[in-house]
Order: sequence, then C-alpha cells, then structure tokens
Amino acid sequence: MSNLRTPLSKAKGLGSAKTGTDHFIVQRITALALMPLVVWLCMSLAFLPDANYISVHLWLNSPFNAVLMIVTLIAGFYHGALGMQVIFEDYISSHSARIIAIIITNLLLFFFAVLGVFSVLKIAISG
Amino acid sequence: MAEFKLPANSVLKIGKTYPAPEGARNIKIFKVYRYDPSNGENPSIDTFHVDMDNCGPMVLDALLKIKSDTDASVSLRRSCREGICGSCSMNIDGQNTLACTKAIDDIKGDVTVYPLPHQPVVKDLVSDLTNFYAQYASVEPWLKSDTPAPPDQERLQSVDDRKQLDGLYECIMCACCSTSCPSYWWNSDRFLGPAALLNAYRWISDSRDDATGERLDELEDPFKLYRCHTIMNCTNACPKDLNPAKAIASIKKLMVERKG
Amino acid sequence: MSIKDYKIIDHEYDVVIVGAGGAGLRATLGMATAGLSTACITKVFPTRSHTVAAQGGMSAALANMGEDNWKWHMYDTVKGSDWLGDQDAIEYMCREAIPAVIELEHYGVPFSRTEEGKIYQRPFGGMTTNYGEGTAQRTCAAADRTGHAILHTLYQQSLKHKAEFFIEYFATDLIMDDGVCRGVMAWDLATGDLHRFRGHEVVLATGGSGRTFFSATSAHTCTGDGNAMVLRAGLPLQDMEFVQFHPTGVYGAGVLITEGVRGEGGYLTNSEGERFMERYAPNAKDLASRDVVSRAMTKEINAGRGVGADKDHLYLNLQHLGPEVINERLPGIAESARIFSGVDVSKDPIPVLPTVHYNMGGIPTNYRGEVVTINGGDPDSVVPGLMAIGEAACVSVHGANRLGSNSLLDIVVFGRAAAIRAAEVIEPNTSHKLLDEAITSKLLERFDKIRYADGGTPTAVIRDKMQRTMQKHAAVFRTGETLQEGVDLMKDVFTSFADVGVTDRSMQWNTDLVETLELDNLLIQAQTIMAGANNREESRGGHAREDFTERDDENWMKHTLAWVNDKGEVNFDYRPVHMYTLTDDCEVIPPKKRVY
Amino acid sequence: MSWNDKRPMSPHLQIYKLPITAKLSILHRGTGAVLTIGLILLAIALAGAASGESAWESMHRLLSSWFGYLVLFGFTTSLYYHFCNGVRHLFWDSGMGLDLKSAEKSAIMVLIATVVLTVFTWVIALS
Repeated sequence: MSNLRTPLSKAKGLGSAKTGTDHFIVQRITALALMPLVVWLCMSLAFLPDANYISVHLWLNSPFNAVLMIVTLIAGFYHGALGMQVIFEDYISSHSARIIAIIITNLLLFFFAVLGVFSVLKIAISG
Repeated sequence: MAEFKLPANSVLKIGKTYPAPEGARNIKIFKVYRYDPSNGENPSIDTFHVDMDNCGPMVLDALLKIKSDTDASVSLRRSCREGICGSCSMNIDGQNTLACTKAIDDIKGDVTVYPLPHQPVVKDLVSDLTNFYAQYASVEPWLKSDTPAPPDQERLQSVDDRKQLDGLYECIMCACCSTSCPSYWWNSDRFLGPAALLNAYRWISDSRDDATGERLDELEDPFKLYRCHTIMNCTNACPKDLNPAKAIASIKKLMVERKG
Repeated sequence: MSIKDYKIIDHEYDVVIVGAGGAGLRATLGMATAGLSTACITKVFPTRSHTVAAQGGMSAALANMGEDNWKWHMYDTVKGSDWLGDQDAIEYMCREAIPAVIELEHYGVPFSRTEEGKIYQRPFGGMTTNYGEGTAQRTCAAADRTGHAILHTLYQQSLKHKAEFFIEYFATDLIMDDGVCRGVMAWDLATGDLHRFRGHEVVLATGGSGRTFFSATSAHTCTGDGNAMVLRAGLPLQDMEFVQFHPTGVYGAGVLITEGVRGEGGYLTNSEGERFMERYAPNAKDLASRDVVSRAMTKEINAGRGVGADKDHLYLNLQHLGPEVINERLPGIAESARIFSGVDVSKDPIPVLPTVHYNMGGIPTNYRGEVVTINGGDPDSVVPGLMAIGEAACVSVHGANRLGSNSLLDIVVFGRAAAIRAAEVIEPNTSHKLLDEAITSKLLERFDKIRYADGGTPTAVIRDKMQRTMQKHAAVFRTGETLQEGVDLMKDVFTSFADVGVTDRSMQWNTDLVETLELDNLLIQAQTIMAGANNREESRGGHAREDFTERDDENWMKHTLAWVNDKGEVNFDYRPVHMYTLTDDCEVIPPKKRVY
Repeated sequence: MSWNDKRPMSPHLQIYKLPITAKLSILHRGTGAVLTIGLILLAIALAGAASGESAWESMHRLLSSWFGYLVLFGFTTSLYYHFCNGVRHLFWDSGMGLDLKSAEKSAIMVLIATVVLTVFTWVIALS
C-alpha cells in the first residue's frame, strides 16, 4: 500500500462490500439449530450402552436418529466452515493466502460433511 | 499472518534506571516505554523511582513529575487533566485508559506505562493516531438530513429521542477502545474499530438524522463491521464508561432487522 | 546548528487560523464554506482543545423556558462586565446569540431538550429577566457537557466541509512586515519540520493563558500562545489584569465544577452549614456573577468559616437535587467529583475553592474580529492581516467580568463574525506579497536559541516559580503592596528565563522544547497581568483591590493596553470603552452600582 | 497487515492484561477450531461404522484407549464450552447482557455450566 495515499482514502479502503450480514445470520441460525442437536447427540452417545458395532448400527437404524445425525452434520459443518472463514480472515493478512485457505477448508469440510451424511444414510438404509 | 510478535525494530530493551531522591520514603516504581526517533535505536523501558509523598494522585501527575524533576525529554500528550479531552490515553498497568483519571493507588506493584497498543510510535508515549482519526472521518460523523431545517428555530427532538444519544455522544476519541481490541490489532487497516462504529451508531440513533439506510449500507462489510467478535475489551477500556460493544451489537441488529 | 540548516516548508492560503477550539473551528468552517482557501493550524487535535471542557452551556435569549429578550441579555452582560464591556460588541453578541445557537443545533449539537422538544435552558449566574428583576433560563445546555458537544459537532462539520487542518503543529510567531501581518511560523511536531504559512488574514484563536497561575481550571495547553505572539510582534494586549476566578474549582485538583450546578439548584455552604451567599447577594444568592461569588467565598474563608482540616475551602451542595436531576442534567460533574475528590454527590457536598478560570483580557479587537491598536490617536485602528477571536481576543464583550455561559457564545458568534469579515475583505486566491527573508530569519533565531538553551534552570522550575508568584500576588483580592512585590518578583522570574536549560535537542515531538516555548509565552503575558493589576487603581469586576475598593468610572472606565519589551518591561496606554450601541434597536446602558 | 512502518509498533498482546471477557472470547475461538476437527473425526467415525465391523472395531479400540478417552473428554469439554458461550453470544446478539457487569457474570456462569455439563455427561457415559 502506497504511503502517499491520504489517510481518509486508506480508511475508506475498498468501500463497503455490502455483505457480511448473511454470513452473520447463517452462523446464528446454524448455532440455534445446533443447540438442541448437541444436547441430543451428547445424551445419545452418553446413554449408548456400549459403543460396539451393533449398538452403533442399531442407533442409526432409527430414522429419527439418522435424520438428526444428518442435520447435525450439515449444521455443524456449515457452522464450522463459517467460523473457520472468520478465523482466516482475522489472522491471514495476505489476500491471496486467505482466499486459498478459505477455499481449501471449505472443500475439505464439504468432503467430510458428505462423507458423514453418506455414511449415515448407508447405515440407516442398509441396516 | 497477523503479527502476534513485535517486529524486530520494536522489540523492547532494558533502559535506564533513575533512583528516587535522597530521603524519599514512599517510593513507587514507574516503568515507562521510551522511544527516541532521533537515534535509530529500539524502544526501551526506563525505570523511575518516584517519591509518592510529593506527587499528585493520578498517573498523569507522576508522569509530569518525572518530566519536571527527572527527565524533561519524556514525551506524552496531555491537556485537560480532567478526563474530557482524551489526550493522555495510554496503556497503564496492562490496560488502556486516561493517565489523568487513573489513580496510582489503584495499581498494585510497579506501574507500567506504554503507548496505546499496536500503533506506530512517534516518540515515547506518543503514538500516531492518523488512521484512527481517518476511520472516524470515514463514517461521515455529521448530521445528514433531507428535512429542511426550520429557518428561525431548532429542529425539534423529544426528550426520549434525545435520550437515545446518551452513552454515545460523550465519546472523547481517546482511542482507548479501538487500540484495546485484538480484532483491531490484526486488521486495523480494514476494521473500523469500536470508536468509529460507536460514532456511526451515534448518528444512526439521532432522530434528526435521515441517513440511517445509507449509513448501514456503508457499514455492511465483513471487515468494517463484522470483525467485531464481542470480545468486550472496548467496553472494558472506555474511560468514560461508554459501551461500544453494545453500540456495535445494535448496528448488527439493525442490519439483520432490515433483511426482513 | 545554523539557522540556514532549518528546512522550511512554505504554504499559501487566503486565511490561516491558529487554534482549533470552538472559535477557531467556527471560523475555519465559515471561511472554508465562503470559498476562501483556509488552513487551520492547531497544537492539539481539534477535539482536545479546551472548549471541550466547558460544561454548563451557551447563553442565548431563545425564551424556550420562560420569557426572554436579547436586550435583557445585553443588560446582564454589560452589568456583568462592570461597565468595562464595549456595548456595540455586546449588542452584536447578544442579538446574534439566537441565530448562532439555532445554527449549532442545525449542525447537530445534541442539546438537552424541553418537553416540547426545544433546546433545554438552565439558569446561570447574573442572567436575569426584565433588566435584573427575575431569574432568566437562558443557558442552552447539553447536559453538563455542552462544550464537548459543541466542539465535537464543529469538528464534524469541518470534516463535512473538508477544511484543511495542520494538526499538532505548534505556531511559534507571527510574520509581521511593516505593521502588517503576513502569516505565521509553525513547527510540525510529528515530522520536526518548520512551516511558513502565509495568509491574507491570520486569525488567532489560541485561547487563554490560565496556566500562568498555579491552580487553574485551564488545561495544560492553555498557554495563550497567540497573545504572546502578538506581544512579541510589538502589539498590545488589553485588560489583562482581569482574570476570572471560577467559584467552584474542585479543592486540590482545580478541576471545574460548572455553575450549572447552582443553576440547577445547588448552593454553597460554610463551616457553619450556612448558605452564606444569601448575605452577599440577597436577590441572586448563589447565582450572583462569578466575581461576586468568588469574593464572598474568599471572605468566608478569611473569616475562619472555611471547611476541612485547614479551613481553606467551602462546600458545594447538590445532594438535595436527587439522583434523577443529577443523572440527567449533571452526569459529568458527578463523575469528576467522584474521581477528583472521592465524593458521591448524591450523598455528600463537593469541596470547592475559587480557581483561576478565564482571561477577560486578550488581543484587542472590534466586533468583526479584526485586531485593533492605538495608532496616531485612533484607538480603533485595525492591524491589517490580523484577527483574533475567542478567549484570546478582548472584543471586549466581557469587560471586567465574564458571565457564565457567555464564553461558548463568544467563541461561536465571533468565530462566525470573523468568517463573515474575512469573506468581505479577501478576494479568494489573490497572490501574496514577496516576503523579506530577514523576517523569517529573525523568528528562526529565537526558535533556535531556545532549542539550544543550555542554562542551569530547568523549564519546570521557572514555570513553578511563575505560577506560585502569580497565584499569591494576583489573587482574588489584591493590594498595592503585594502587587508591587509581585511585579518585582515576576521581573526576576522573567529574567531567570535567560538561564533556562532545554535537555532535549531533537525536533520530533520534543515536548521539553514545546513546554519551554510555552513558558516563554506565559512569562510575557504574566507581566501584563501583574503589572496591569498593579496599575489599575480601582476595583472593577474580577479585579478587586483592597486599597481601592470602589469602582472609579471617572478615571478608570477605560481599557488598559499593555506592551511588553524584551526586558519584560510593561508600558501602558488606554482605549475608551465603547459607550455606544451598534444599532438604534437598543439604548446604551449607563453605569450604575452593581448589586445582585 | 504487515508492518512496513519504519517506526516501532507499540507492544500489544505482550503487555495487555486481557479481561475475563477477552479470555473467554479466545477460548470460544479455540474450541470452535477444535470442534471443527472433532466434526471431521465424527465423519470419519461414521464412515468407519458404515464400512464394516472390522473398520469400526479398530477405530473403537483406538477410542477406548486412555488417549482416546482424553481426546473424547477434550471434545466434550470444548463442545459444552462452545455451546454455553454460544448461547451467551446469542443473548448478546439480541441486545441482552452487554453491559460489563452482566458480561462478567455470564462469563462465570458459562465456565461453571461447562464443568457441570461435562462431568454430568461423563458420569452417565461411564456408569
């Protein structure tokens, strides 16, 4: 950044992106959704009599549990992706590095989200 | 990466130590940040032993005493000495505040005095606030009204509408809040910081101002506004007991509300 | 270092304003919007100027809270001035007060409001209705932060109109060329560069010099730099002996507690719990004008009725007002009292003491803001190229004593008047006359000499001596004996400056040098105050002599002009008080005995 | 923002005495990042369960080791902290509890709630 620019022009910078509120809102909506889901997940896992193969499958064979698990994964990964984006925006100063970090993280999280959802479906449907 | 560590030219050295005058019995130690732009050396911490029996109650009194009695070259901004001009904002005992209203007795142990955090230092406790002022200017902090003012009379404002400005208009622009905010430290080139946002909200809240939509448009930005993560350092630091965190939250709320 | 080694950066503007308090900002704003190229030089960031500390309000006969009339305001101001104020200027100020305050509201000042939504107005000392009959509610207030509200709004308007500021530039001297002011020298603290600003008008809005005294409500920066520049330019200051003591400075700290406290119903008591002001001013009581209250307080203390261990101060009570009034109308002083005297104002009284507050005197000007001097028998001869406004100026609207809330009015009205005048007399973008380099060299020599001063006495020591001498010898009550002693002592202090030592030789933010330059400025003004007080053998307004207890209109209804030479010697001359009005809308208010 | 100023940068993190609100904010961010990793592990675990008994068993063995328990315990604590502090954030976003005293009080409440919920969950899980 050239030092010969006026302080005001530096402060105005790129102007307003007229965005950010959707990010803010979706992060809150996913947070709201996760509140009951987290309680459900923790209690389900805590009450699971034994974490063996059968009991896990039995648990996820229930459509109710499977759907909640899928919703948890979607809301959780979405919430996590939004959160990670904020962290990168905060700490990575280089614009290109920041964008790359965000894209890679998003793709990675998307992959794992789909992996998780598909796995639940497979367990739930195949029995 | 954001710079969590100080750049090489900013790393602190140990400076000089100035003993108390002979016979002083009630001594308090002040560790003061020193930087002299004329010698090209790194900043250092000087240690001053101050005779408290002979000193006013506030940190500013001690700093001015040091300047009068021990080292006249110590540089700091100061003016009203009653907490209204906002000149002597600095980091005292690890928190941003005004030296003129910070009582020495409230500080346990040695008193550390640094310039406002994460700013370019001009000399000693004087930091460069150009960017801070420009950010204030960038929110266009003046009355914008499409309603013509009555020619011979004030614009009317109800007592309740005027109350909306309490806790906002009193800002003294000392920069304690903005320079206490980690988010501002890492992104001060793009995040407007609590002071500028509080002042933006001061005009959004003014019943005489017609530019709320325009102001919100200008603020809606992942960096300008949404770098605020409600860390609350701003509210903790404000020497006038204002609440910038709350003002920013109110702006965010308006942003959401106007979505539908 | 030779003075040739100083690099000088040149600037040319239509107008150059020195100071960015209320007056400087209002002038800057007015001149910038009038199409003049305008530079505002200020040694502190605009919102740090001492206007920010004004609390109670700004007077204007709006009649928002009961009947009022600007002529009553004029009467009060003339009476408050103890008939030393120029009545043409007072008429101008009181009449223009109304549009001026409306204009401020339109700019966005967050005034407190009445139930009808109008600007809230509170009673203030000396402000009456019907020529002294009732109490006027005339002081427009934004809680008890009116100065802050006005100063910040004016700065915001300056930003809106893209005025050009040179912030943290310390103005050192006027550039005078054969009796004409051509510009001003300034030192950029951030870079250490020297700048030469040239303007068709230089407007001094540099405030008062409260820091000549040991205990003042004034900021550390109130060093009257413009006044000193004028004296060094061979021009006189006017009525400097009139120094206002504010009745209610916090005991010890000297921090201001607004007169608005008494306007809202607060009152003073002595060690016997007595509301003693009832004895001194049976009608106005605690809302008598400031000089009257300060004298009464001093008498109470001298009579042994002071409070505290040393019986050396008094109490200001506002416990009875209740938390609601305090929170809504006086939140700032509740905070100040808590911080500086550890008092919860809803439970206990505030310890207070009369404290140096305001210079009625200053650079003599006419009501347009143009600096005047005596020239060949003409007492109103305008100094070309030079204007002064605000506390730096002596218009004279305050005469021998300023009424509370007339200073915020003064700065706005005359800041605006100066802008109007400048727009009349300056053709934008006209070229500047060539300057003789010798003029600049001489100014640089002085700067360089002080920068490298290597005497044995630190700046702080001389300053302390000056402040203590002034405090002791130019107090609320003065006598010929102590004043003469004061004059002699101040001469010694002045001379001791030859032995001043500056330890920091650098140019960037060298506050040691700034304070030494400021001390030089204070010292020369202090001479005019002490010698002026010694010279004026009468009691009038803020100048109370124990050896001349009465006002002497026959011999002393005139403005003192004081010149100081480089040895610190003071010479006097006089200007007549303007006993005429500006228009036929009102009549001259003839002198009479001043009782409240 | 990289420091291309010739003047020194005044110290910040090195000297600032962070108030409790700031410390909890850092913790919120830290636990958020940890939980994103936790989500990835959850997706992997689900994929393991969907892949067949042997895959699940080897994963189960890992999770039942002392190290596995430690990791799970860490995730639970993080989850409950992030959950409780998230609720605090949602209150703030709705305009409540933003004065300093309330924010400090709620900070303590969040810490207590985190401990209680974590202990409660593990008591159930281990009983």
